[in-house]
Amino acid sequence: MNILTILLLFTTLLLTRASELKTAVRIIRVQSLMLAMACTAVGMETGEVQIYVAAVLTIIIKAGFLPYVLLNIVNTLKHEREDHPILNISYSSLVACIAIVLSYGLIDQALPGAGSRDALATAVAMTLIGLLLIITRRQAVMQIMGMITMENGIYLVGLSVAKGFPLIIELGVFFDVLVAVMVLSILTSRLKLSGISTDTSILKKLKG
Amino acid sequence: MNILLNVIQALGVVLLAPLVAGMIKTAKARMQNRRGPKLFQVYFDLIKLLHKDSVVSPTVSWIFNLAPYIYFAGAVAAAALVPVSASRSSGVGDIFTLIYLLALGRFFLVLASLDAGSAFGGMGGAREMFIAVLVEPALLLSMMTVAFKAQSTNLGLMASMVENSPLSLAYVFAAVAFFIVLLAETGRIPVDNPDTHLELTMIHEGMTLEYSARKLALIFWASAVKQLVMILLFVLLFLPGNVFGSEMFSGIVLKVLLVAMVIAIAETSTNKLRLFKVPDFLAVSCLLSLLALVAQ
Amino acid sequence: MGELLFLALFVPILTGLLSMFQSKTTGLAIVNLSGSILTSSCLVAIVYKITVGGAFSYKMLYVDHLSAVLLCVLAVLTVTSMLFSLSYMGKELVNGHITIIMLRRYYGLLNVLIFTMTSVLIVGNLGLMWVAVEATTLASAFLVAFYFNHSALEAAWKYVMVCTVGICLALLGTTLLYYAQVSVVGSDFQALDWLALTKMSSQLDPAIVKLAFMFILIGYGTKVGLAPMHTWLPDAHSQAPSSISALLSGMVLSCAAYAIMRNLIVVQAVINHEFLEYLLIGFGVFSIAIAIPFILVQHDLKRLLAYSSVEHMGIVILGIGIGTPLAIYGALLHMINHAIAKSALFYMAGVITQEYQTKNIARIRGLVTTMPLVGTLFIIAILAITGTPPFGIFISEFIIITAAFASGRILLGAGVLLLLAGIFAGMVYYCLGMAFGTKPKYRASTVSIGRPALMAMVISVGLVIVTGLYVPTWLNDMLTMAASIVMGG
Amino acid sequence: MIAGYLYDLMLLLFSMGVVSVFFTSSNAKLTNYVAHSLALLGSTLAILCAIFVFMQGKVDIVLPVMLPFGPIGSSIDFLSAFFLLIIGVVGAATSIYAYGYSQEYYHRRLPLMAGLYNAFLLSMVLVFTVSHVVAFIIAWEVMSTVSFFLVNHEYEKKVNTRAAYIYIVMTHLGTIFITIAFLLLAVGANSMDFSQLKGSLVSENLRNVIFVCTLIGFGTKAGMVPLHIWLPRAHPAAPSHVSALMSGVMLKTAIYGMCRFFLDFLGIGPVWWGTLVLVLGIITAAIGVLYAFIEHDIKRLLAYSSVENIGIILLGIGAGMVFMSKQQPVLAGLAFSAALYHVFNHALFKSLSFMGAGAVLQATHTKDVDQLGGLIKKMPYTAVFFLVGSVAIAALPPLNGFISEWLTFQVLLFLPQVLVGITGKVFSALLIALLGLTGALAAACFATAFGITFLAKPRSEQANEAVEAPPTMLVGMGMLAGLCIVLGLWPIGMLSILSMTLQNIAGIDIQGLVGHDWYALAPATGHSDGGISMVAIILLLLSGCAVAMLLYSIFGKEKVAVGETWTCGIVPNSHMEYTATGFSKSIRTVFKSIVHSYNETVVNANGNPYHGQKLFYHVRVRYLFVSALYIPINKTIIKVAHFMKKIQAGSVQVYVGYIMVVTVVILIWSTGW
Repeated sequence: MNILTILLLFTTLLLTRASELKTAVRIIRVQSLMLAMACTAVGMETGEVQIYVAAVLTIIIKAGFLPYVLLNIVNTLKHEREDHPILNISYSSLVACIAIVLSYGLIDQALPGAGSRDALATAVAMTLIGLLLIITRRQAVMQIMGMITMENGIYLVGLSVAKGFPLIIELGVFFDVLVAVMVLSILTSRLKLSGISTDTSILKKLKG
Repeated sequence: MNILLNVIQALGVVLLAPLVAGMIKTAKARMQNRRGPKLFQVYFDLIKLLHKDSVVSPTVSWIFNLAPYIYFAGAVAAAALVPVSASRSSGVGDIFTLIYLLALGRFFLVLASLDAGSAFGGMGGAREMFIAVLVEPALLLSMMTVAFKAQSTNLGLMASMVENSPLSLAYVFAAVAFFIVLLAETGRIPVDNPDTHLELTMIHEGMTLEYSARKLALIFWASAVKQLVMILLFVLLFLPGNVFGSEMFSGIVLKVLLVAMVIAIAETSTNKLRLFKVPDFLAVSCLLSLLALVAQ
Repeated sequence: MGELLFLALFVPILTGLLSMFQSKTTGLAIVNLSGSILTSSCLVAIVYKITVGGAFSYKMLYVDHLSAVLLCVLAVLTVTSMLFSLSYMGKELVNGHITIIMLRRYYGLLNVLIFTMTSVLIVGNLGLMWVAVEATTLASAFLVAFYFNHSALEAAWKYVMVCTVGICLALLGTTLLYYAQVSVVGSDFQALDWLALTKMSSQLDPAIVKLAFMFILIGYGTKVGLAPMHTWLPDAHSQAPSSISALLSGMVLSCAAYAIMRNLIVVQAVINHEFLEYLLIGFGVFSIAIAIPFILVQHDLKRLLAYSSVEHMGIVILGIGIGTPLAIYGALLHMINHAIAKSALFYMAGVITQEYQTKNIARIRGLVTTMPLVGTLFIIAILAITGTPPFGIFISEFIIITAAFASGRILLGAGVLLLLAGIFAGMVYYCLGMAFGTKPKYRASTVSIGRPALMAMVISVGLVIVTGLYVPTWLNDMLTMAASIVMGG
Repeated sequence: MIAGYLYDLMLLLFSMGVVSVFFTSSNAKLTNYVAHSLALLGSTLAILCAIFVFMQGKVDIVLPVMLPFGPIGSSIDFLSAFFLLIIGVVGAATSIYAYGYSQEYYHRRLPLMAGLYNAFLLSMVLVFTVSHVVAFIIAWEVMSTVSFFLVNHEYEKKVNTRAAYIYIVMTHLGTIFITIAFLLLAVGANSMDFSQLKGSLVSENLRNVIFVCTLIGFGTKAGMVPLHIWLPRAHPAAPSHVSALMSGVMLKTAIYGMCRFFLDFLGIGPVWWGTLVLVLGIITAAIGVLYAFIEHDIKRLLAYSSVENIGIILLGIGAGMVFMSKQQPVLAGLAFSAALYHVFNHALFKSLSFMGAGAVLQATHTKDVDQLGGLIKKMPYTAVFFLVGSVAIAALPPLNGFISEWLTFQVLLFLPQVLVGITGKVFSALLIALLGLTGALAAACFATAFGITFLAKPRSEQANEAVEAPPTMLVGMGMLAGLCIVLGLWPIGMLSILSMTLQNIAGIDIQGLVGHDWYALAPATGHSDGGISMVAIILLLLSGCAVAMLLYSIFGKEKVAVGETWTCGIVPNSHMEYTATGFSKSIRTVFKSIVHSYNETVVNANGNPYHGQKLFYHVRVRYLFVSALYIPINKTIIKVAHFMKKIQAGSVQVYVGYIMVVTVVILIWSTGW
């Protein structure tokens, strides 16, 4: 379990270094796969069926369908890469490390002696890094991935500390994530269609 | 309430007022080494005016005709309130009433000055009001020096309080302060020149420029009454009893004569101020009154 | 009984589906109007049952007086917004801004939105509530992006991005809450069912609950439009069709606030109140304050109204933060009044923008001459929204301020009053500019605004005026009960 | 209780007046007569109601509103009754006047105006009578809002809308301070009913805070300097009969509020309260009358004069508070009766003057005094009534203005007895001197107003074509003019009402306020018998006139020849006449430091320098408080707002950044690092 969390963190850090959109999507896929593995691990611990279901769903939706959609979009965008992120690659991974430290510290401070400290800390770290990605990346797709990272992090929490949600909520959450990403992708493609670049940092028409 | 006494006193003042005016004229003339008019010349002038036929502008309205009466009536009513022994303990009116009665007359005279629509009238009215605005606070301040002491604005009480109180520095200040006000209020040099008819300098005359004959006579007479009223106030409220011992009628007359002389001296020894110097002149009076208040 | 709840959920879906298969505007009109009336009558029935029979739950659904308060608002807004949409979108169609397909999509999504909002109010489970709240965002996303032009897309992107990020944090919070619950009773079917949670709340681990509530507050707060997470709000409101803006600021924000209250009920037993008050009052006052400059200097009519929504949500949260029964009573009443008044204002804004073909305040002049009725209603509504008596909003604001004074927070109360004065100055300034002044030259639109829209406005404004002088007994009781529920009684 | 029924009926009538316009809007004439008749009836009922209260004592009525604040009701005690009397009298006069004046508005949204007019009366009645905090604030704000719409009624002119905006914002600010004051009291008393507020348990500091809030709040409405800036803008903008109500009655709502607080709720306070009010009062009076004097828009002039009169009223109130805190119940009674007397007088003569101005405005369609002239021949009755009003405002005997001014002087005279020492003496002396200055300036101001408007030759065509106002308007003015004279000659009647009004108020003793003789105005203050008798003064004046007549006719009949004034050989025309601007020139020069009048320029209209020159004289005045206080504040606020708007820069990254920052900050704060 712990190894998995470490690996998750690793992938997340990796994501901060990715500038090619395609690679980023692949990293997300890997990340989601690891999440699914974590799921099964927990499933083996508790032996509840619903968690296996969750694992399967994770693989299908997060590791399968969403990356596929994203890749499609990326393909439609010709040679659009995250060339000049608002915070450049190495700095952002530095900040990511700081985020990890911060989250560990926070968890220790807030919930001293919590059962699954690592998992919690990792989750918080992933959330923060996800935020970081959204803030520091210009490409719409990168921001979407930042969001997925956040979601994965939170899902990890649910998994590690609460051994998964009741199924109905589980389904609801999955559904929402799915729809959210779909909506964002559609918007992205619309942006592309309507002749605006998918560089979201130039969306500054509405202000004041 | 002995209002009849007040009326009688008023009549007395009305009758004597031209005489005092005449005396001032004569005294002035003598000081300037002129023979000057006869002592009773003012009466003759008034009678002459009362004989004459008048000319009025077609522009004027009933205000023009009403104003002299109100001006005169105001002066007479003021004269009735002055606390010579007749009207000491009467609840008829107090110092504020007196001041505002004079103000009433002035108000209507100013209206009349605007009525004919001539530039000089307006100018005179504007200046009269200007002077009045500046005089009012000075007058009230100097009055307060006495009123605060008497804890009342009843003229009778104020007068009797003044009578039996010793001469003090406060009184000197107050008296000088009120004398300045008196000069301004009665339109004497250095504030206004009662004898001039030079448009650019005249104030009171400017207002009455449109008037002739009987109305003019009324206005002249009323001014004389007003002047005597002010002098009497000065005498009764600012010259404590123990100046010339007795507070008998003779004492009052004596003091009035004295004040008339002083006015004459003041008029001959000073020259007319520019209009916009008048505020400074009256500011002096205000300061003196405040000093008097502090000194009490 | 529970069937009623399911009916209330089912009717909008059905309406949405049906309207997908309509090819004529008349058909759409009939279907949606009847659908909305049916929905709101279901809601009214539910509210009635609650007022007589008290709270009741059914499977995963649960309603009590607290939800009833907002169900009332939803019942009103469903009908008025639908009435308004008929005229407004009809005119859009005639003016050729949209096609019949878009119109169909509009109605479909609108019904989905209504469905999601209803479900937020009647689910009995924090997890599902999270799902529902997120669903409102997603349902309204395409309504915000409805015209798919540049600014609409931009607005939608920011809307979804910011709100989803926020909602993710809320999910994190909810998960932590679940963790707290699990660590007490272990995972069972009652997971995150708030009745169960409230029962056991005293045993929950304070540290975790505190952590959880912070995430929940920030998360749902984003959706409520609390500063500084409010940034999506003016963009979305200004770009969406006016009927949607009305629903957004009238209902969606209130739903999120409702979610916060539900969580608050659970957590307040364990967290010390100091902390909660600081947090809520802080957010509330900051939201009110942040709105002022944008209202004092504003060029876009709908953004003006949007910022006023930020301010009013701030007031609501402030009321909740003060935390006395009176304050919460005021906050709930304020939700009702604000929802109705603000929706009315957005309807008018829609009509005005259609008439003048601009949202730019500087180019909207002489309303009272061009459209007397709307102009008059507009002035009244602006006065109402700025808390002038004798309108409902004054009453609720006054209650909240009174509660602030009564709980010894004199400086807070006085400060808020002064802030409100600033907002009043701004709103009235622009209102006068638009209502009076000389009528500009513009291409007067051929079609006059339809009766249904006018009806919608008149109904809303009438309600606001009534609540200003007359709070009926049943509403009074309901609010009192709801307040006591929020107090955890 | 008859008064109760009368009260309900009155409210009903006013409400009907509001509603009626919806049904009669088709026919302007009908609207005019129905709405204003209802207003007239209502006002008459107000008078009756007040009288019954004075006869039978306090009444309580429950109002038909349902709010979560417990039962809300009205209770008419003597203080309320007094103000109810004011609104009744003035309201009746303005309503009659409105019959004629509304003809101006037959094509300018008359129904709206008439309805709002009734609503205005209704709200003011409620303000005077309600006895519950919420009801008071609602009535207060409704009054402000309705009057705001009336000010804005002629919105074709941009300046009116501007005035309305400034008015509503200022009054809203004021309301906030009032609300604060009320809530502090209500929390202390743990009740919102006026009857409970008296015993409110608040600390000494809080009482001071409440006092200051009250002063600011009600001072804004009353037009107390420096919160007066809305007044000279708003009052001229409204239709004249509404301006009459605003100046005559609405300002008095603020005075009512102050009395409620200072006499009823707050009880006796420290000395500095009263002193502060005194200082503010004298500043208000002096500044107000100065600006009035240099004004040549007649309605603005009247508005500024309202500011002045409010100052005089505040002098009375302040002195009363000082006396109360020094345990001088008799003097306190005298002071408050002086203030309330002036309240009533100002209601009368200011409404009268505004109606006169309205009549002139209707006849000539100009408010600029310098365009008028010669109207005394065109509109004789209006002239007489306006003259009565002017003399009364100038506080000249024998009219009512003089009485209240005299009482105020008396009060200030007794001030040194409680403010012992040199400072007290000098302070009160200065107050008296400045009040004298104010009186003189007022006289000058209204001499100008009447003289330039009604006397001499017409200065413009429209002035030349003026015609007398319709009879209804004259009746309206006549009523008030008559009352001005009556209250001047027979002050005892008013004083007895006042002694009823002020009875059983803690710290005030009005025994012997009414003298022994019906004719003597001799308040027994126990310090002196300084009394006057208006009747005697009238007799003296009459005898003076008699003497004058005698002298006049002593030499037989006078022959009068008519001849133009000698103007160096040319026929005098209206361009030679003095104007109001010229009249006030010397004062402008002397008080330059306060009245920043600048670029007084002579403009040559047509370029030819040799003949046919047409000259205009322009004066601009920079108003001290506006330029020194309000404009800078306004500028800073806008600047700050522009700066703040940068936070909504438009970049989604930044927006999400906000969320992240907030999250991290709150996490750190909560976990208590």
